[in-house]
Amino acid sequence: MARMKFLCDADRCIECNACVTACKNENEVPWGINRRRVVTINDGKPGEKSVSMACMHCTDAPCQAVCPVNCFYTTADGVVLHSKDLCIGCGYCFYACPFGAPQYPKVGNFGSRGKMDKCTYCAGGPEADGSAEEYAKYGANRLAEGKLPLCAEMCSTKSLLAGDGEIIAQIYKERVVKRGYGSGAWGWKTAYRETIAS
Amino acid sequence: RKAQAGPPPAKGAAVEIKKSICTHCAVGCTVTAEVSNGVWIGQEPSWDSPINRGSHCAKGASVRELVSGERRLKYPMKLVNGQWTRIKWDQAINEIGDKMLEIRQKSGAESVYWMGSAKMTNEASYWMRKMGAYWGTNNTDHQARICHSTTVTGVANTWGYGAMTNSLNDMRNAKTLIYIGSNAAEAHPVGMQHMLESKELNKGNFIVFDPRMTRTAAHATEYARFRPGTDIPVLYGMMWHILKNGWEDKEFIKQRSYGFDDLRKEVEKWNPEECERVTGVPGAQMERIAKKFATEKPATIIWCMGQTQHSVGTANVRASCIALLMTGNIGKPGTGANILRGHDNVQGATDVGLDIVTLPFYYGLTDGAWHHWARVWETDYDWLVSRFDDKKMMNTSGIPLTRWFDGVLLPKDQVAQKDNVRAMWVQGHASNSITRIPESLKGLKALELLVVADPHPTTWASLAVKAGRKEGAYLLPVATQFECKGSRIATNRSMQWADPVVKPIFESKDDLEVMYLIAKKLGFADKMFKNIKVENNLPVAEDILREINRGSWSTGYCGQSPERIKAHMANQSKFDLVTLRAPKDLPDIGGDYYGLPWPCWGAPEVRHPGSFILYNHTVPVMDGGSGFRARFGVEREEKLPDGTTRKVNLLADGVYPPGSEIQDGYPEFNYGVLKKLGWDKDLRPAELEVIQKIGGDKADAVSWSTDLSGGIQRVALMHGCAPYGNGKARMNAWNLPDPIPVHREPIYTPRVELVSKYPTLPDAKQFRLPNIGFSVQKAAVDKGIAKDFPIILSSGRLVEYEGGGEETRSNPWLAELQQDMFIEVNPADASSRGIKDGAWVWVTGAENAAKAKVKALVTERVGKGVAWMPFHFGGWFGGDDLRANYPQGTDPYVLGESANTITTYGYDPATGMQEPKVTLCQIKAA
Amino acid sequence: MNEPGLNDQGLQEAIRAAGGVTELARRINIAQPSISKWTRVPAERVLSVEAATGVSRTVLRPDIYHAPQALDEVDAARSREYTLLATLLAQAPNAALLGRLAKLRGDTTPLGAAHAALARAAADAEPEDIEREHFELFVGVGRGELVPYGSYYLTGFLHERPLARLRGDLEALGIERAEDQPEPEDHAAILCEIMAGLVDGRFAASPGAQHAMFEKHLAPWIGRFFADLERAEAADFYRHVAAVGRVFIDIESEAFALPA
Amino acid sequence: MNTFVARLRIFVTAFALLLLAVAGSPVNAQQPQRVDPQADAVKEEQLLQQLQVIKGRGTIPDVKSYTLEQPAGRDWRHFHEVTLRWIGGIAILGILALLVVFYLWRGMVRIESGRSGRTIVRFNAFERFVHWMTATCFIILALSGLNITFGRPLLLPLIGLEAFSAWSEWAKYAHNYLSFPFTLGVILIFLMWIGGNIPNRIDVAWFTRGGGIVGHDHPPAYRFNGGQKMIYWIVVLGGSAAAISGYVLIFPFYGTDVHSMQNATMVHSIVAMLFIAAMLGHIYIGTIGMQGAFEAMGSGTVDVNWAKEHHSLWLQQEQARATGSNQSQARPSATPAE
Ligand SMILES: Nc1nc2c(c(=O)[nH]1)N[C@H]1C(S)=C(S)[C@@H](COP(=O)(O)OP(=O)(O)OC[C@H]3O[C@@H](n4cnc5c(=O)[nH]c(N)nc54)[C@H](O)[C@@H]3O)O[C@H]1N2
Ligand SMILES: Nc1nc2c(c(=O)[nH]1)N[C@H]1C(S)=C(S)[C@@H](COP(=O)(O)OP(=O)(O)OC[C@H]3O[C@@H](n4cnc5c(=O)[nH]c(N)nc54)[C@H](O)[C@@H]3O)O[C@H]1N2
Ligand code: HEM
Ligand code: HEM
Ligand code: SF4
Ligand code: SF4
Ligand code: SF4
Ligand code: SF4
Ligand code: SF4
Ligand SMILES: [Mo]
Repeated sequence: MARMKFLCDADRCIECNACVTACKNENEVPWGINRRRVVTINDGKPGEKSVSMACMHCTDAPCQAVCPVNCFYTTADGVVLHSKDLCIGCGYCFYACPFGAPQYPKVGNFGSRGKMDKCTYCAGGPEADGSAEEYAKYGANRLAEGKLPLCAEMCSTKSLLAGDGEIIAQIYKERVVKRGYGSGAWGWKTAYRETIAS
Repeated sequence: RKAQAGPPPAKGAAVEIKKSICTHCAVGCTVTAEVSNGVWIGQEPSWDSPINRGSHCAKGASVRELVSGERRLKYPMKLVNGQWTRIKWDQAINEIGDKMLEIRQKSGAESVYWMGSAKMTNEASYWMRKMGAYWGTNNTDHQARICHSTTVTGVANTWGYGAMTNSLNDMRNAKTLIYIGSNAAEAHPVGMQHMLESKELNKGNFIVFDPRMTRTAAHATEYARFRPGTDIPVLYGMMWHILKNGWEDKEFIKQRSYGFDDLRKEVEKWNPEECERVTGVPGAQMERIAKKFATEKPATIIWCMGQTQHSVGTANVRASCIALLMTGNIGKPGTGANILRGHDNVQGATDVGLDIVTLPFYYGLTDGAWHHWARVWETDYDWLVSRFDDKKMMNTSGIPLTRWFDGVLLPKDQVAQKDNVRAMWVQGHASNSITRIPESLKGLKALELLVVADPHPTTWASLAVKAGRKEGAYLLPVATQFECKGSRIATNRSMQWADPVVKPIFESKDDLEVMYLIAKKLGFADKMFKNIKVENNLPVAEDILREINRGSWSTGYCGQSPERIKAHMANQSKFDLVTLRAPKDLPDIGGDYYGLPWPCWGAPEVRHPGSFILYNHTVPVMDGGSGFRARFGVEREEKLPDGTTRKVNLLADGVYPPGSEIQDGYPEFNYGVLKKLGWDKDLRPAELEVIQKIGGDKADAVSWSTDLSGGIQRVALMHGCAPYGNGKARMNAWNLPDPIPVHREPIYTPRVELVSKYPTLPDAKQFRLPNIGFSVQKAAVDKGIAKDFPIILSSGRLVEYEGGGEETRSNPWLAELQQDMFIEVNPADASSRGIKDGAWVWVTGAENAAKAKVKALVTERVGKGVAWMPFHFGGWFGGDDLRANYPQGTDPYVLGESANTITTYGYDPATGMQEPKVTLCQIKAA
Repeated sequence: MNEPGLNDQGLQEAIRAAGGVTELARRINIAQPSISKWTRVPAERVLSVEAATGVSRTVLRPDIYHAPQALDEVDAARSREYTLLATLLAQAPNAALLGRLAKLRGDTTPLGAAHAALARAAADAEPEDIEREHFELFVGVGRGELVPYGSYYLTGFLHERPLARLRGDLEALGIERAEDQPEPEDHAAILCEIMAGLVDGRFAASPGAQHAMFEKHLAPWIGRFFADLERAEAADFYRHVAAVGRVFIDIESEAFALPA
Repeated sequence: MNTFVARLRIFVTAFALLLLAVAGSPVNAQQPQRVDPQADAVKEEQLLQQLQVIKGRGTIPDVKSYTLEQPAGRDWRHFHEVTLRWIGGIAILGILALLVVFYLWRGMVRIESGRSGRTIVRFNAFERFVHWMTATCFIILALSGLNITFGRPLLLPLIGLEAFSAWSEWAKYAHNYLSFPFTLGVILIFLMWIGGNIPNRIDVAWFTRGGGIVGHDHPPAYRFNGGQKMIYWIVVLGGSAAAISGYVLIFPFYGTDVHSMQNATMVHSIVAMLFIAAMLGHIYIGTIGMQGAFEAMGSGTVDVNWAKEHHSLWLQQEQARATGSNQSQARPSATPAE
């Protein structure tokens, strides 16, 4: 089975936010919830780099490990999903997540932050694939339709790659060889505990 | 707000796929829409498009919201006693029409200003130009004025056409890319895909000149910062090294360019010391860049607003062209002037002549051109004459939209038309995109009638109320391009056809329908729509494109029939990524370049494939090759210093496209030339008949561009020749204010000591109005403005927002990403003023005591002494939040000060371009 | 000679209304003898007879046009309620309608109380004020204070998936939108009108249709909409309309929730 | 709106980065040095090694989102999943084991001289109310808190996902809302009993003599003996620590970033575990550990003999005062230590 991963080639990312907007559009993610975001390091200075980040769907996911109610599950594709029915909005996954992926609908105070929301790799949730309930809670289930995440598919510069880990690693490696530089597959070491030799 | 979204359509429910084109920039990305029961429910990547290959930027990824968002104008509105009131379409059209006719009666036809849009289809913008002609005025303009008017004028005057010579896809072939005045990463993001891949595949040089370390510069292999407004010295500084080291392409210069010696004299003034003194770029860096540009070929120059939006814009772009000519970097793959256009159809709207200086397709404002169009329109020429206040006005350029309010406000005797502008019809243009907003407010108040036909009420509505208007303003809901069909031209001159994704929402109407209704009301619809089928008030776009095909010989839109273009859209995947060409053996599209990039010569039946690269004399004309357009005559008489004259050949010198039967330069074709060559025998009788009918007793003068039969073009092509001739490009464009580009300090410059050496041009009358740039510059120096306003202010784009921003700031997905208007300030300037990052500051401008309250973004992106603002914001004025002024519920999510509240006087003498890229300001902590 | 259709009530009624067989024949432009041969109003003549006499088709031929007959009192009331809401949401009431509203009678049930309040409000209201109020609430320049569309309530956007689903369902029911109707079908008024039609049988549909329509397209949001309307800043007269709507929708929800 | 709030911090980071990545950069627009952004580019590896966390700038107002990577999340996870469970397990199970062993060895500490039948008021109604309010809250807080730490391995397998999630949600609400009365209780306890709980030399003696629990000695004590003072201070200090760290958790990201949040949970949970352990000891003595003790908080009165054995000095004071004011029974006093 394919092991789905994300790879953001920071030498290509131009902070155009297409990935962010595509996600909003596809999943109708409300204002204030940012399943994906772009962070620019060294903004405005030589060495500026932008990286698009969402849930990386970690191997041995920290969020999954710390969730007190065990609402996460990892699919056969390696996608880390969760059940909003079970989530109690405690915020622990956010503390554990190395990438700041989990999002909460409420500003967060003692009442509740509401049900955690995060990137689903466009793979919906525990409800029946393609059902109205699934869409309402988690957004689209593109994976079930044989499509890949829209954020990566629409990336303006093909910086953001999604798909089987081995394939996208291969694409990245070829790029690095061809152009002769590469600042790293951002997040891979932390998320998948592996580096792409370049 | 609760977002409990609807599910995907039920399994088995029909989902249709419709293709349209993104409306937010000229890259021309295909948008693939999923439609269920007439509702646009999703966007999918457009893998087949060779332009975007599935990609979008933030704006393109959000376009579905344009029809699902709640902040569109839904019904016609009228300002009644200061309150917006809903009215019916009939009433609106009737009242507007009556008022216009009344103004026409009183003040003449020229008093109605028609401001159109680069966001409309070719068909609609063409129709709007035609509207001006039938109403009787050349006061018809659109965004190109404030965008690439200087490019169009400067570049066309260099080698023939004022358009991007190559294409985004072709940039993949380049070894060296020089960006000067383009921030493609934010303004043409999907274009960056091709550019970055070029850099990767060719291990290319990616060189960025920009006052700011832009997001494009972040990917550069070399970045050079320079002072805004000094492009010419930068380019000359580069050329200085080229000439000094003999890196120029001598053969190319000799064979294909004119005026090199004049140029050399100017370049020699820009030794490294002077160049660094004026621009700030060190000599060593300049030399390094010059070497790469001239020796690591193919090389291309990419530019956009950084060069064009200046009082020296035309000269700027000419200097870039000259650099290309000097190094032979034009007319081949991987080279060229990669001029990135702005709006999704700004190239098309320019071509179709929605403009103050031409008729459609660059036919100038001359009797001959009017006769040509009268023939195409099958409208009596004399009737057209009768529509104008005066026959002379017919051949007089109109008022540039940059100065519409000067047309309203200046004393009548300074406005060279019967009366001031009294009414404005604005169809698809923002108000906050035009400089000097404090003065435009006065204009808004003084107008008798303001009509805004737009999907979003635009800042016009709020500013009109702010200006104190209580009556006489109408808002008409127009459909976006996703609800219309028609063709649009991307930056690379490719034409693409869009089908409506959904029907116009609520009471909004297609642009063409609106024009039909008003034309009918104004009483000339029957004449104007003579050859156009109108279904249910909606003119048929295909018919209009066919009319365009019939008249647009000069620019080669003649081959782009609706059928061919639609076939391209249907077979997008067949076109090659790098050459944009379809395999020869395919039916319908075989051998065509994607979108038939113009010129696409001859009638559609000729099956010219379009011109992928302009002026490429290495491929046959029938494969899109050609020399430079022989536009400026056959030879020129030059005065020599000793008082004598000599004749210089302006035709290409021994170079010609393969397969050409004339193996040298040649002039443009007309019937007379054909006869001389003996090729007139190849004309078909029917063609000959048309030529004779057009020419009458002067049939010899009927040319490739006026021959409605297309015979002359067909015959030229048959013999392997380009209809427009094979000429030289001009380094010296003797008809422009500065024939050889000359550095001139911006009107408002902090380097006052340079003004005496590099002053702006003297005051003059241009486009019916006085241009007093020189006086303004002098006054600024005399009054020491630069002491009180020491910081250079520039402006430009953010990737998330587009233009005046009313569409994109009304889109929650985009608005969330940029919630505050800001100004980029260098840390040194910030700390000396006690300004903290994120704090509010007051920005004050050099004119009108203008002030704006914005947030400071302290960053080294800008150099010391330079500040930069995005110009997409509106809805605040001088620190006041105008949200309450907006008609309820139409206020965009995000409002903010408009950069153009601060921008100042300054107009390019050749085009009337405004000057938003350099002015002076002061910044204070608020 | 026999009186025609002696034992057919519908025909008798028509004849009486017209004032005799001759007159009826004249009015519908056929020969008198033909009518004399009728045992009942033939199917192809029902509509013209209805038009000529004002006698309802359901009286003329209850065997073909049976809807109202099947309509029990409760359904008739429901249909009226929906129609009332649809009318008031679609446009501001004119003076005549206001007059009729003012005569609405209430009782002690919550719905009755809401009706009574509405009647009082109608009695006090000026048509011009309500016109303005309606404009501010639902129309506005770009939008009114409220955006009364299902898509908007459910997704934050207009013209969204819920509308697509609604259109799908309407198509299945054979309900079309009128040509000159620019509003999307998920407008609260249109949904109420559709419900009215489904309840009173104007739109022929399977018995489950109204339940399905309600659950799928109204229940998820219309309660919230009425609540918003009740609180809306511009609402004055419409506050009372909202109260009627809210109470009525509650009743509907409960009723639909009962096992059928 | 607060997009810019985090910029300062980012600047610090960015500035550090700049020092690492490039040697000085142009400040003057007119005189830029050569910059090749590509050559100067930062690499992920480099940043992670040097800064442990990668931060940048973003455009949305959520400043948290400007942190690109914080691998520390993994360490925190380890703390939470492993370290904390060990700490909690050892502390709680350890103390329980100790208590069992102790009980088996020592049994209940009896009133050696038997009940006198005479009682004396030890805690008035208000004091008892405060105690029990605090105690009840504490127990619920502890259970609901422990549920977060241990519920998933211990309880979830027994009751299943749905039921556990529902229960946990309630537990969370309980934990969140009861924190307020609990905190109030801690404050009141602090104020009410601070007088009798300043440690002094008698406590030293009390401890050296085994506190009367280990042996059969009865070291003298005022109203609160050394052990009780310990409990008092554990409650006051531990309660404050739990409350402060707890409120940081309840109001997340008000002036805190993900690191402070992680630290807060770590402090909170360690304090909680030790606190629970200590309180188990307290509860033990207050119930089966010592005869007659519970009454002090139950009815509020204690047997005089009990008082004599455990709080001899206090009893003397009370009796002196009672005689002074001519009352047979000591009056309820909120300030008993005078
Ligand atoms: N996201 C987005 N994309 C757009 C648009 C939009 O509104 N939003 N608009 C479209 C349109 S209409 C256009 S015209 C294009 C414009 O696209 P661009 O021209 O690329 O965009 P700008 O940001 O206006 O300006 C480009 C650069 O010019 C630099 N500059 C400032 N002053 C000078 C100067 O004196 N000389 C030089 N050489 N450079 C200078 C600025 O620092 C800026 O980085 O973008 C198109 N694409
Ligand atoms: N300070 C400063 N000012 C600038 C610039 C700058 O860099 N700095 N850049 C300049 C440039 S290059 C440009 S091009 C302009 C851009 O500025 P504008 O072109 O004036 O701004 P837009 O917001 O793109 O305006 C387009 C309008 O068309 C409407 N519209 C969209 N689709 C359609 C349609 O199908 N039909 C009709 N009728 N209307 C439609 C939109 O709702 C919008 O109101 O700004 C210029 N102003
Ligand atoms: C079921 C559980 C508990 C029982 C049976 C219990 C019992 C007692 C008793 C009997 C006393 C009086 C001791 C004396 O006479 O001095 C006491 C005192 C006290 N209790 Fe508790 N208690 C319990 C839980 C708690 C909790 C959870 C807290 C705080 C979080 C707490 C805090 C205190 C304090 C501060 C004192 C005063 C100091 C002391 O006497 O040790 N108690 N408790
Ligand atoms: C006084 C105020 C207190 C506040 C505001 C507070 C708040 C919190 C919060 C917000 C959490 C995070 C869990 C969640 O959101 O579901 C938490 C966890 C926890 N609390 Fe408290 N709490 C308080 C007191 C206590 C006390 C007194 C105890 C123990 C007796 C306690 C024990 C725990 C435990 C064990 C956890 C789980 C820690 C973990 O597994 O990481 N809390 N508390
Ligand atoms: S990125 Fe964060 S949320 Fe996603 S799997 Fe990893 S730890 Fe979990
Ligand atoms: S917020 Fe929800 S998903 Fe995250 S750890 Fe808590 S319960 Fe699990
Ligand atoms: S994979 Fe899907 S859900 Fe995740 S960020 Fe991309 S678009 Fe959003
Ligand atoms: S779409 Fe691609 S290039 Fe644009 S921000 Fe996202 S990852 Fe970067
Ligand atoms: S705005 Fe330009 S680059 Fe972005 S999707 Fe649209 S056409 Fe493509
Ligand atoms: Mo533009």
